[in-house]
Amino acid sequence: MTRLTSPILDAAAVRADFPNLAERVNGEPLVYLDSAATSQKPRVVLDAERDFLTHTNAAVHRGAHTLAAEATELFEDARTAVADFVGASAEQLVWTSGATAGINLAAYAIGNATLGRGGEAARRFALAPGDELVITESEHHANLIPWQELAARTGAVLRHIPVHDDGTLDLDAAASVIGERTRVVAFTHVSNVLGIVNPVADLVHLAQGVGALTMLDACQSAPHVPLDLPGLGVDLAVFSGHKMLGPYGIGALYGRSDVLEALPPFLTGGSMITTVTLDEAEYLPPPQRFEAGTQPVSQAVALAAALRYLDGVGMDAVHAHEQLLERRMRAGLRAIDGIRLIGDAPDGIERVALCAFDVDGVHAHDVGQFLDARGVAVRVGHHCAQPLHRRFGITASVRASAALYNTEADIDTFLDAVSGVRTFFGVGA
Amino acid sequence: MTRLTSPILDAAAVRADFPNLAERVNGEPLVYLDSAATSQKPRVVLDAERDFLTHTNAAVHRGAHTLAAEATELFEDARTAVADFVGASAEQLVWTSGATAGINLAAYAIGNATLGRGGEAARRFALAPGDELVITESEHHANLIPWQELAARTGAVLRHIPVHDDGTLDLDAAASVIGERTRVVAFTHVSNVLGIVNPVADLVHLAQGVGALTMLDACQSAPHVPLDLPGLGVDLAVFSGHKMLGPYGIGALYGRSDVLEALPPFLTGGSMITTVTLDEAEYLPPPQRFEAGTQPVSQAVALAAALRYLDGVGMDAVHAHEQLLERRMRAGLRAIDGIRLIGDAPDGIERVALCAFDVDGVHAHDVGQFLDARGVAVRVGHHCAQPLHRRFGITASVRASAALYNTEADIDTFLDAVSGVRTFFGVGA
Amino acid sequence: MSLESLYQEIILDHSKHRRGFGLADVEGASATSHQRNPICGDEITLRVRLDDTGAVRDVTWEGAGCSISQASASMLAELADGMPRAEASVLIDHFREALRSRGTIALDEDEFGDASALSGVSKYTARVKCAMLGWVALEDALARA
Amino acid sequence: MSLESLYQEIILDHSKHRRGFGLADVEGASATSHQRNPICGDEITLRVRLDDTGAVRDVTWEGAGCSISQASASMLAELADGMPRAEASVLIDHFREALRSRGTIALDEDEFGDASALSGVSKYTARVKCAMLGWVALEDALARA
Ligand SMILES: Cc1ncc(COP(=O)(O)O)c(C=O)c1O
Ligand SMILES: Cc1ncc(COP(=O)(O)O)c(C=O)c1O
Repeated sequence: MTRLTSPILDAAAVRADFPNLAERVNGEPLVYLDSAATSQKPRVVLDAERDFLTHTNAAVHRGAHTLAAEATELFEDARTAVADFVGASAEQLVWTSGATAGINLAAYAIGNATLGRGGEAARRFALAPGDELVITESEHHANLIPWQELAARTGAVLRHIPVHDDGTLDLDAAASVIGERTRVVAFTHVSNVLGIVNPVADLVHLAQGVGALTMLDACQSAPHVPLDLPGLGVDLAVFSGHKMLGPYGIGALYGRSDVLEALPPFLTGGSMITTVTLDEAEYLPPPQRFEAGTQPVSQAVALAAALRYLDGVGMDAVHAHEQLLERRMRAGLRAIDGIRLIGDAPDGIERVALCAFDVDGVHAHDVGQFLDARGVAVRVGHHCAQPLHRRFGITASVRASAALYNTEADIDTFLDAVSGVRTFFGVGA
Repeated sequence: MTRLTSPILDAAAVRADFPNLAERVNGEPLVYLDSAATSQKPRVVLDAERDFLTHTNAAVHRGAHTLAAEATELFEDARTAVADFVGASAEQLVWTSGATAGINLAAYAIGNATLGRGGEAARRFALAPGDELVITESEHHANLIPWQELAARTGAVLRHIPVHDDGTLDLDAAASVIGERTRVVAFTHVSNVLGIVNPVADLVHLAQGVGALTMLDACQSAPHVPLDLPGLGVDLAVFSGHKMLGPYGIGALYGRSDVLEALPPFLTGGSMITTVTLDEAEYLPPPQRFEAGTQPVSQAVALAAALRYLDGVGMDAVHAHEQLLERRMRAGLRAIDGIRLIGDAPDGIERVALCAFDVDGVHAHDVGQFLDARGVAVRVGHHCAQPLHRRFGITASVRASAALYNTEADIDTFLDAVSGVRTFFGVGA
Repeated sequence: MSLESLYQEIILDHSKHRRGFGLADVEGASATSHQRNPICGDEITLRVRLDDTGAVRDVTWEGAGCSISQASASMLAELADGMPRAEASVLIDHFREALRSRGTIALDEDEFGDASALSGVSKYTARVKCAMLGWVALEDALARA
Repeated sequence: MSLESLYQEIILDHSKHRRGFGLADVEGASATSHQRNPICGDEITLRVRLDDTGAVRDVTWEGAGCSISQASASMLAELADGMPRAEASVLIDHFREALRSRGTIALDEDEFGDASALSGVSKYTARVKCAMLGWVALEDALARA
């Protein structure tokens, strides 16, 4: 594992830890700029999972035998490590299969409270017809549709905070959208299309002012900026392991203790109960109350390894390095004819290293194909943010997103390729 | 990989494919008899996942780039392979994070239909107060609590089919419990405590007679008997990857096409929609409609490898081998003083190689500890089946469960250890 | 495979000078179909008229999409004109079969005309849906006509 | 660690001849606590009386469980009798600390008497809850008294 003390990391050394980055694509060295979709995984993560599976594999929490006890310890240590990474304590961290599952957990638990589940304690979450759920115009479908469905099931109304032309949130609008009837404010920390870090403190302040619950989608911030979820003051937050160097199939829901204590369960089944009769069940306290059935045990252990790796590199160094990449990428794109950046907020706005853009006269799909032929992997399409694309008058865009293992040379290869697109497709000059 | 054509498999050769089985526990060679909780994984499964992660890793279904296209192909090939294994077609197979998630999917989708979601097509699933959901007394909590909660949310009534003293289902009772108002009959193919194969055809017949939906919990049958889910005639079925040589964090829901077509979605988010506005979403057809967010891609690929491995050995050979182990284990336990087998149905009843038992005068936890000291890993406790344990007048039992990689020598080591328990704890003779 | 063999000159040309582009009046049309590709958000609306002999006439369409989908619809509009309905159905089946063949079946120039340049698409599984979009729309429209 | 050092003679003895077993009448009792271990389904109900000086008296209990949990409750009933309330609380804290130490802190025989035989349990993380069950019940009962 690479450990550096310098604030700027040694990307070449980091790269060597990621076997996949040595691949060639279409005969060209892979330039992977699709980390916002899913990150590559360092060898220590692959090793952690394999070690677990070959030496300790056993079902956790339910065995007297040695393997089961060892597996349980590794699993619970992983919980502490992941909680630590976001500044939380282990009881505040619920394993989920990913961010999408975490947001659905919250939305369905509120729906269950509305149907009278969870007793007295859960009553504070129950929605009445006409109550309002607030999201932003820049949400990923994962932080939009679960709230649409919750609204449709309960008679609540879904409202949204618009974004300015430069991609920043319209805080004046937010102050009027969030009001008396607002019960939930769900918003992303960083949009997966705009790359802009949203003003969490302002939104939390507005939400708390009306007693609304806050849900933060930290998918695109957790891998890139040092996070302190309790410090941000949100009630709930989610992130996905596969976007932060970890495995697929695992993520987490963070919750303030009093909120988790009061929320009724969502998924039900084994390992989350105390007493079960054929007629009813009593539930364990959080986090177990929300973890029904066999958990992604080896993935938890591997995710912990991923976050230890990130901590080893240092999140400050990761952040500083990615800021360099961000500036280089954005400046380079601005300089290419026919490129329109989506939500190109003025310099000085905090961002992650992610740019979505439109190439005048060339469809995003064709741009992606052209870049792929040069070994450059980017994402094209609506990136699960159709409303935001519609807001900017397009149906699809090209998105390049970097991570700690990208180099300035990667950015240059990418920019060079982009500058050839319009010529190849015979548009422009 | 081991390929055999003989009907009886070569357990020693199979064992060599499972690195974990070479472990020593407390200085003794590991005798792993806890496969009903989670199975060990052959090297080909670990390799398949690692290969994917080091060579092809990319987000599926949404990329124009080469890696993403390759990943998508492997992912969809895996779906076909897993569907094949249970006799289904790819469109009938929905990925879930495990069996628990699959049963919750069904219960919540029905709940959503009850709340008016899913339009006209879904109306057939909507429950009215007083409608009945039927389960059996031998269900795992995973196939019990989701139905309790659905009943509590909708005003439906949960009823159950009792088991006889010998563990077999009371089919006379079933015929009277399943009636006019029955809307769902959810039952396990094989109980994880009794090991008895339930009469699926009889239950399906009763359910179809009253137009009720059937849900089969195939967790404990899928790894052990050749399965043809469409042939069994059930509407829905679930199983978990980690119990059938595959990874944690993946499982599947099988559904008859007409049922999946009509069911409203459960989890919502990315990749399961066609058009999304801020106000509403249109959903894709099955299976995608039920697969919100990033799927457990590498796990899907690895699960397919696990099932190809099982097919390579041959499910008939697996079944025949495990039948031998079953008979040896049961006969051996019957011969030991002070052992009471839970649900010891007469010989001739079809079973898997699993025995749960009570040791007179020694608590299950102590039995487990004693066996562990001899390297024998079994499970102790209620095995997520509290109602069934209560039915037999106990709170906990010891459970030994075998898989294709166990040998007759494993069974003998286990039996020898069990026969020393009561002497060690100073009870009995 | 090289990018140039995917994006042949003739494809880029059709994508810029789209034959049949601009939806004909609904009056006189036999059927219309709307199709979309949920992955990239591309959409097409295609309209067709069947003449007295049952032959395909006036294939017109509108929509936004990548150059492959636009070129493919344009080529189809040209190719299908005047074709007996049954022949058009067979054509669509053959096209689908070739595109799903992962590069093992080429599109015959005699049968497919300009559209035979789309053979290369079948090696790019992620792009097959783009090339199929207009063809699926015609298939659907014929089924409704 | 050998099985014999976990299941010492004295533990097996206490698990069979359980001191304080059989719940005293609720009359005269200062507090009762019910605890359970969701993992194995074990349960205990423990009752305690505080005398005029505030000392722990008549620790009685009922419940089913493994030999570790039964022996541990039995040892506690014997040990706590007559102890000033504050001292009992400290005792429980020390016990918890040692049991959670994964074998690094032994239970002192002077302080814990027979219960010091439970030191070995701390190496078996899955069994710590069994040994703690009665002690958590006493802690809870004292908090309610
Ligand atoms: C019969 C049965 N059903 C359901 C489950 C739940 O499976 P999982 O925990 O993998 O979701 C299990 C295993 O724990 C089981 O044995
Ligand atoms: C901002 C944001 N939220 C939510 C998600 C959903 O995460 P997952 O698909 O891992 O559940 C993603 C990624 O796809 C994302 O970028």
